[in-house]
Amino acid sequence: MFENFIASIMTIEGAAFYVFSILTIGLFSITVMSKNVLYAMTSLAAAMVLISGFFFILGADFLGVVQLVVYVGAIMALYSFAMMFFDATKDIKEKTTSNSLVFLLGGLSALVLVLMFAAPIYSENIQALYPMHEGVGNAQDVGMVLFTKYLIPFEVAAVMLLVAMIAGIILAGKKMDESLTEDMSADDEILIIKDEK
Amino acid sequence: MENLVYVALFAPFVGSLFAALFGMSQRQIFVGVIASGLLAVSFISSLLLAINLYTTGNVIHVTMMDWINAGDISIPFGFVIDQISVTMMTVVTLVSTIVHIYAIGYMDHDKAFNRFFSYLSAFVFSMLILVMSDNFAGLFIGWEGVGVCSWLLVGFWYHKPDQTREENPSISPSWAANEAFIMNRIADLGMLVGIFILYWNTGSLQYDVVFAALPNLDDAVLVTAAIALFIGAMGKSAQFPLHTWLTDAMEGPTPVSALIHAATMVTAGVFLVIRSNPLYGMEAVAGVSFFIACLGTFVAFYAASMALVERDLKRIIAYSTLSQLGYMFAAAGLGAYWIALFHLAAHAFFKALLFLGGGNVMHAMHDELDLFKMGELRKKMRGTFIYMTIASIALAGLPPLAGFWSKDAIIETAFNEHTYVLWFMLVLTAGMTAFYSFRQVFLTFFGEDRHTALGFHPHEMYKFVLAAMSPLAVLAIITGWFMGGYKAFIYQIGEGVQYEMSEHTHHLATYLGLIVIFVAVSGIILAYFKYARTGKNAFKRNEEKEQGFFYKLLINQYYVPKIYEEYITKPYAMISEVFWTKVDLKIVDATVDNIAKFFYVSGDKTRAMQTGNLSNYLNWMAVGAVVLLVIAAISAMLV
Amino acid sequence: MLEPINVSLESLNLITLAPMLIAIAGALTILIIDLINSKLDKSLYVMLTVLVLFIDFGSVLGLNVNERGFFDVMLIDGISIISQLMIIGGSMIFIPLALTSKRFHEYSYPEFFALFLFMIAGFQFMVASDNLVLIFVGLETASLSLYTLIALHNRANSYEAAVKYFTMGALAAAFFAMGSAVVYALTGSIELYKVAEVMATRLHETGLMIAIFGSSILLLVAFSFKLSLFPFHTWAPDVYEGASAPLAGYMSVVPKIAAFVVSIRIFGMYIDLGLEWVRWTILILAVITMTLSNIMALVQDDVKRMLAYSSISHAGFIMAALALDTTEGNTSIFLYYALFMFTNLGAFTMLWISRHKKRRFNKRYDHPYEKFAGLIQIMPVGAVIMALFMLSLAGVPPFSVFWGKIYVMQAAVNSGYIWLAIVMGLNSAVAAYYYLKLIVYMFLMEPVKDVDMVYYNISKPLMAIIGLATLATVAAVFYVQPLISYLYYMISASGY
Amino acid sequence: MENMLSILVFFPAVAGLLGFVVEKESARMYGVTVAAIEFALSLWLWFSFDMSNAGMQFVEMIPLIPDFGITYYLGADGISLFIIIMTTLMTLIGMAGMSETRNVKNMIITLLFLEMTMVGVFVALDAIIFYMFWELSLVPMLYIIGAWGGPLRIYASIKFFLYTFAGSLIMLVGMLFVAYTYHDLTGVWSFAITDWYALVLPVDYQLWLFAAFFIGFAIKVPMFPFHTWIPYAHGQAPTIGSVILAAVLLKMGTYGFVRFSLPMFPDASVMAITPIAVLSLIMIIYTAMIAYAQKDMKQVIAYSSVSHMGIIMLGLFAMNAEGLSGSVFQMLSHGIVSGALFMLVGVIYDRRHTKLMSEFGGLAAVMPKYAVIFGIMLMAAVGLPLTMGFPGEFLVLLGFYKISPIMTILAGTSIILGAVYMLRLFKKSFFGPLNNEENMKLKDLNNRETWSLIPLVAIVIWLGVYPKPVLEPIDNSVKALLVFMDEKAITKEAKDMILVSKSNKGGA
Amino acid sequence: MIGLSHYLIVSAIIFSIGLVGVLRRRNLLMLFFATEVMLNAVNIAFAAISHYYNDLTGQMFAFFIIAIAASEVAVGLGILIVLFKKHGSLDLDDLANMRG
Repeated sequence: MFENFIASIMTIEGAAFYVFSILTIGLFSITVMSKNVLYAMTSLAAAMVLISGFFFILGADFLGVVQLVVYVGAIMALYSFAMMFFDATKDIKEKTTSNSLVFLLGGLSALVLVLMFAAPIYSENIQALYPMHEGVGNAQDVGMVLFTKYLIPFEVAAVMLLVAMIAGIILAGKKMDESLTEDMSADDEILIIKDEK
Repeated sequence: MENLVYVALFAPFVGSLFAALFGMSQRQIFVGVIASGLLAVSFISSLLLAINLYTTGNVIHVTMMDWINAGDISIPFGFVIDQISVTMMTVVTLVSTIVHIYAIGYMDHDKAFNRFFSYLSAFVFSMLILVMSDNFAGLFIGWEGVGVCSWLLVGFWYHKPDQTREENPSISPSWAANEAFIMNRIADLGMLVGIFILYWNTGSLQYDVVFAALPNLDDAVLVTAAIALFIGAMGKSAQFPLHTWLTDAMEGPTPVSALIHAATMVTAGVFLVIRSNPLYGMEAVAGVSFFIACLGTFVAFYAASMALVERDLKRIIAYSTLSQLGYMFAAAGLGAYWIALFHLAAHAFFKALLFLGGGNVMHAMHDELDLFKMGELRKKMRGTFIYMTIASIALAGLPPLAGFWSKDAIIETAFNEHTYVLWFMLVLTAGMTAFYSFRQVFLTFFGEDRHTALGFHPHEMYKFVLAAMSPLAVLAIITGWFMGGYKAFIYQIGEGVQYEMSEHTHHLATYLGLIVIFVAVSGIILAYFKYARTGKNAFKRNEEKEQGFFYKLLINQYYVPKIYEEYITKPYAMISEVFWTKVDLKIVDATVDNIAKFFYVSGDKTRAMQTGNLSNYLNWMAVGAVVLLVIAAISAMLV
Repeated sequence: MLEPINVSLESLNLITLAPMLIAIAGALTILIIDLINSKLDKSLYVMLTVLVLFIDFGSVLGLNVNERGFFDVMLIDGISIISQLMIIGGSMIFIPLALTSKRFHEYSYPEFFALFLFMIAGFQFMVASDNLVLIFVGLETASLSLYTLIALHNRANSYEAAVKYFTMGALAAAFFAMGSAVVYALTGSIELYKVAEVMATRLHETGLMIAIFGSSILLLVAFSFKLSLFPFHTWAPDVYEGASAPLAGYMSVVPKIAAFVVSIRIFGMYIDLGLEWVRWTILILAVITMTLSNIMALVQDDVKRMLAYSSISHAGFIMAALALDTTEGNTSIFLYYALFMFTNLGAFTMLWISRHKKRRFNKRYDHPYEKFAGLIQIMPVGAVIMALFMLSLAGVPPFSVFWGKIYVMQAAVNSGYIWLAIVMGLNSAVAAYYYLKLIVYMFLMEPVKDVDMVYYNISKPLMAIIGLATLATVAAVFYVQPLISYLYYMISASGY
Repeated sequence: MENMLSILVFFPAVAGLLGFVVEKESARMYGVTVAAIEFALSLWLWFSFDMSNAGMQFVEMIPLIPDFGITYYLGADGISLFIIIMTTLMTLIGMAGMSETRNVKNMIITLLFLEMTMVGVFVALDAIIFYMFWELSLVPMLYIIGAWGGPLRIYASIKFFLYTFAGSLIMLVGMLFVAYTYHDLTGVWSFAITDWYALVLPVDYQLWLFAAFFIGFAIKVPMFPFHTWIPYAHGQAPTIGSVILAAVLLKMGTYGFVRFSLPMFPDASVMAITPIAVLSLIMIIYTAMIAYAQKDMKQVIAYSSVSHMGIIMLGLFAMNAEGLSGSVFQMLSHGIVSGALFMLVGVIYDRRHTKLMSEFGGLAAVMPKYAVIFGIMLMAAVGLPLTMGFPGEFLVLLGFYKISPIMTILAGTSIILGAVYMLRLFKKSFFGPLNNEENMKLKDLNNRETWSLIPLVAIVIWLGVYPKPVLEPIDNSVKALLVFMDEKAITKEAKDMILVSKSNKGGA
Repeated sequence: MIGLSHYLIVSAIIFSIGLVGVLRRRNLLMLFFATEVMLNAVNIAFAAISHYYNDLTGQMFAFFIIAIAASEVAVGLGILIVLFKKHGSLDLDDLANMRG
């Protein structure tokens, strides 16, 4: 067992895996535990970069790039703007739920998930439906599947992003500041019939 | 002849309805007159039927219409005119007619005069249904009908308030009415059970069918049926232990007491036993019959003993009725049905007479009934005095008046059956009867004048009333003379009712009669010396003696009403209250409410999980997910 | 180099996409119109939306049963057609509720209507596929729109509702993703028909059961959240309260139909594989859900919140039918929702028309029971209609929900789950209390305040919608037969 | 007239809807007229009823949800015919004698809807249609109690509604299971009761189903220990509500036993005889005693009503034509008598606004007509022969004697205990001196009250003297029912216990 | 050799870390971070499975998860902004107006 471990760590892939694993787990732990938003966000961004490392090890180059671009690029940028908006650079005070419960739940879920994944989940018999092709770049492979089989989800994802955009715009927009439905000072919500006419 | 049956039956009904029409209006003499007239019609019809039956011997059987038909049971309104029923009909209608006429006078001043006649006629109608019916269900109609009429009539003066038992042993008319009804209902249940037994074993309730089927039945069935029916009879005829209502029923107007609680309704029980003679005459139920005889004898003695000390005029007569009913049952129980029936008839006449006389006294004394407040009334109420004396002699059983013949026959029967204990008791009771009846006569009509001092100014009853009473007086004298003829008449029915003394008894009959006469006369003489004398020897109340054990026992009716009250009425009320407040509200209902409350409270409790705090919600979600995952893992390992 | 792929247009079966495209095109049109002229009235957008939905409805009706399209991603089977029809139908009833006599913030945004149509397209994608990716993306499209629609009501409570819904939704999405990952690891596929095939072959491999059960649980958590099953239901009352009344009514029906369709596909598959354990888990969750939310509804002081809990309870009811995994059970789900839709939307609409910003009866609640006290004296017709809705929800025959209820119970009895039918019956009895409570307030109590009317927000279109809902509630007995036979035919045709 | 029953069912409902248009002041006359027409229709039903036919008549059948076996299926036999007539009669009388002045229009409309549901229950031959009317009947009653009732009216009405509702839902599950079994055996969905009759179920199924139906019906009857809603319902309800409740609604429960439990589960019914008899006995004796402890006139009548329902229950399980016919007859008698008694209590309540017996005494002197009618009804209630109360009670006890003499004797105490509390009631209120100042000036029955009570008195006496026109059709149907049960029973015990009338032995 | 299980176990652990974050965090922004962590954990799993089965589906799924995460952030932040404008706080505990 231990020899196996030594053997695996000696390969490049193995070494990279363990390094990345330890780093991501550590960084995510900081994200989760840190009291400072900035630290949390920074560690989140770093961990995401490392996750793209996983993707590269696993041969999912395209995914790795997307991870870097979208997550580290777009999402993190959004978060940092938000952070600035909320002025949350200071340490935040949180009443944490009882830690024992949280860690018990976290531990149990980890345990069960690990047990699940430790099961002989991999099967030789499973035929790949959309196999990767030898000697073909990952991006090309991905492109081929994405624009045939997954064209519809892709388009729906586009719609979803449009929805997100519209939602983001109108929610953050100035028009939302005034509430017709609640502020008593605002114009009465009654638009008596004559207005309608 | 069939039409005559209907005339006899429905004339009182018509009278009742007619009176009822005026039930809420002012007193109208013609209402009473018409009701009496219709009863007379009924009497004449009954008499014609009796004569017809006597001459031709043809039993008339009519079926008016179907009543209840369900499943296999078929109950018609059917009437049978045989010797038994015709005897009853004649007696009932005769006494009723007289009582009706009497009541015109007696109820003269009552506001509810019309209503009274309505009830009274309705009673007669019910009684006629009872005696004429050709099946047990019809009998039961009449049985309940007379019960209701009795309730109405006993409670006729419903406006009187309740009093304590010390002030008035009967508490109030309405109380007495209810007591009578309820006691009767208890017995009626027994009767119903008897009817059920007979139905399920014979498939019918018609007398002829039932009696024809009796020999084929199990002994046990016969015995239970006999017992059940007799329980019914016990209620109506006020046999121990269901006797207390009868004396209390004296709260009703006197004509009612005369008619219902002396002459007719209370004899219905005897009638039932006589009517069911094929059942009670069977070998298998000999035990029951003997018990009936014993109970009858006991009641005869028991009631007579209470009458010895009673001071209330009407209650004394009521006790005497009870006692005489005991005689009848003794006769019927010993198998001498016709003698019982004959005594029933004779008793009806003299007892009605006695009551009506008592009514006159009461009327004269403004409803005062205490014998100790009377005395020397014979001068002011001559007619009444004569009537009551005749009736008392008849009751005491002195020849040649009616009571002697029939009562003597009963005593003779007891001797004949070798039940010497019963015989002795009956003879003793005869003496007591003579004593208390004459005690009453003497206290009322003889002795010192005690009433004037109390402000009473008695006066004699209306003439027409006295005239109306005369047939009863005559009958009280002469009925006994027709005993032989009646025997021939009733023997036509068949073996069931026939009863002959043995040779041996026949020989001794004269001596036996003499013994009875002797005892009775001794009673009278004793009463005379104690109560009738005036002057120095005049009767005085002995307060000290009234504290004696026996006196108290007797005056308190052996404490039976008290026992009933303490051990039945009060516990019943208490248990009812407990059932209601403790069981029903606190247990049954509370359970239901608590189930509802449980849901409500648990709703309130679980509501707490909805804290509104998102973090808690997320925790719930995570807890749910993790718990489910753990369960999944565990069960996967178990699979 | 890869070979170029030749795909014929026919094999794509583009018609299967038509309904969703219509909705999306409609949404885009609305956005464009807004760009051209931003001063247009909401009535225009409402009517446009109705028209788009109308065309959408027609195009769904025109679909053939059991077709796949677009590399088998699209799946048009019976349940996808009927669920789409119900989703669109429900939306068509919902959207005219914007035409109130008062002004509300959300309706002043043309984007509201665009988002609404996007949401419908999302639901349609969700139900018209057995590919977990498309289901996920459709689900998120719809959900993200829905969060926004809730927040657009623009009150403190709506933000709170949106945040709660959103956060929990994100957590559920993570569970869904994880579940899919496990399924993928187990079968190498995320297309359910393929998953079922592979999983059937792997069922008896040792040590694998934990992963199979685990995958079902992870997915169940995600859908239990959507369907508001205990203990994932906690968002529902708050969100319903925070959302505007019609949207709350809408949320209690339409998103749930979509989620039920996916649940039928996923959990039906598990149960079909012979995993009784999954069935029992769902059954128990369903029973707890209906009972617990019932007793919590008992103690509510606010009609809207009470209706929220009652909607949860109804969802639990139907979830139990799902666990039966019989054709009758699945039919009953749709029948129930078809009938429940009118009644529940009607009830929420009655709350909607009683909405008034300033005339409040209670600081905390918009629709406390007191508001409806003595309504029979103030507005008899309104009271009677509301009472009809309540009776229907309580399951008093012959009103609509009763027929759904007995069909569900019959399905339970038919599958041998008599105890379940009894539990359902007892729950209905408990539920009757809180529906009755409103009736009692309306009919048997005296008005609290001197008000001359309660329905401040009424307008002709709303009256028409209420009339429709009332008619559908009362006359249910006459259309239940065609409905059942159609649903049964469609569902059995698609093999569920 | 093929669709006579439909007309009978829906005429009041249509009239009720149209009633919304009628002006308030005229609503009462409108209601009475409609109820009178409805009553006339039900009488017409009687006249066109074929007395010699023991089966269902006036059958109507329209498939409603054929896929699910639900049919609009109506019919009447001798058992239901008279209950229908009683329903229409009591509605008419109740409405005519109603003294309510608040919101008369709403009351009239509610009553008309109630009438629809009540008639519907008794003519429905499809279980779901039956259930529909059964449940619907709760709603108007809820409103009547809740809107016009006493101080606890809301509690009482909710208790009434929820209790019966909960019970009937269990019954609904039972119905669904029967339908499922029917489908299982025949491949056809059907909720038609007549189809279900043909179903021969194994004994354990029968027992469970019997229990399910029992809960539904027993709460309605109401049987001990499910009776506690009724004192509240009666105590709080306005007079008209109590009249309808006692006269008709309670009969739904016992009718349900005749229509469902007995013919569908003959073996289970036979097995249930003892437990049900025990419960009935408790009902009879226990509630009679509670009635005795009451201080409120109306509560006495309410508890007495429960006690009498015990007799009816007992008769239903007598398993012979005598008991069963008697029981059905007793349903009618109880309906009319207790309805009348509640009306009578209402009369005094209208005058004095109290129902406490201690407030009264000596009323017979000031209100003689009232006392007379009360007395007649009271006598009918205690089962006096020649009143309507007797044949039923007599036949029930007679019939049940075949099953168990001991229990019959215990049940027979009803005639004693009934007399005890009834006479006490009468004595306390009508007899004794007239002490209370307020009672001295009481007016006797007015014309409206008199003329709404007189018909009841007439019926009580008429059917006491000559019950045949009613009893015969009932008996025919009952005999047929017993023959059917006997043929259908699978256990020997049941076959032995069910007694087919001799007149039917040769084959029905 | 590093097997599929290794990756999956890392994924499981990160997922649980994310869950712990979701449970612990009271600041909404930080809470959103935690959900990102969970989604990323799933991405690792998908990529690994994809690699070992030599099948592209997993990568597709991961790709869409990233897209979804991005949209969620946009909408989520939008909601947070309106909320912040109204409440001036992102603390969950201040956000319990509706309860019961």
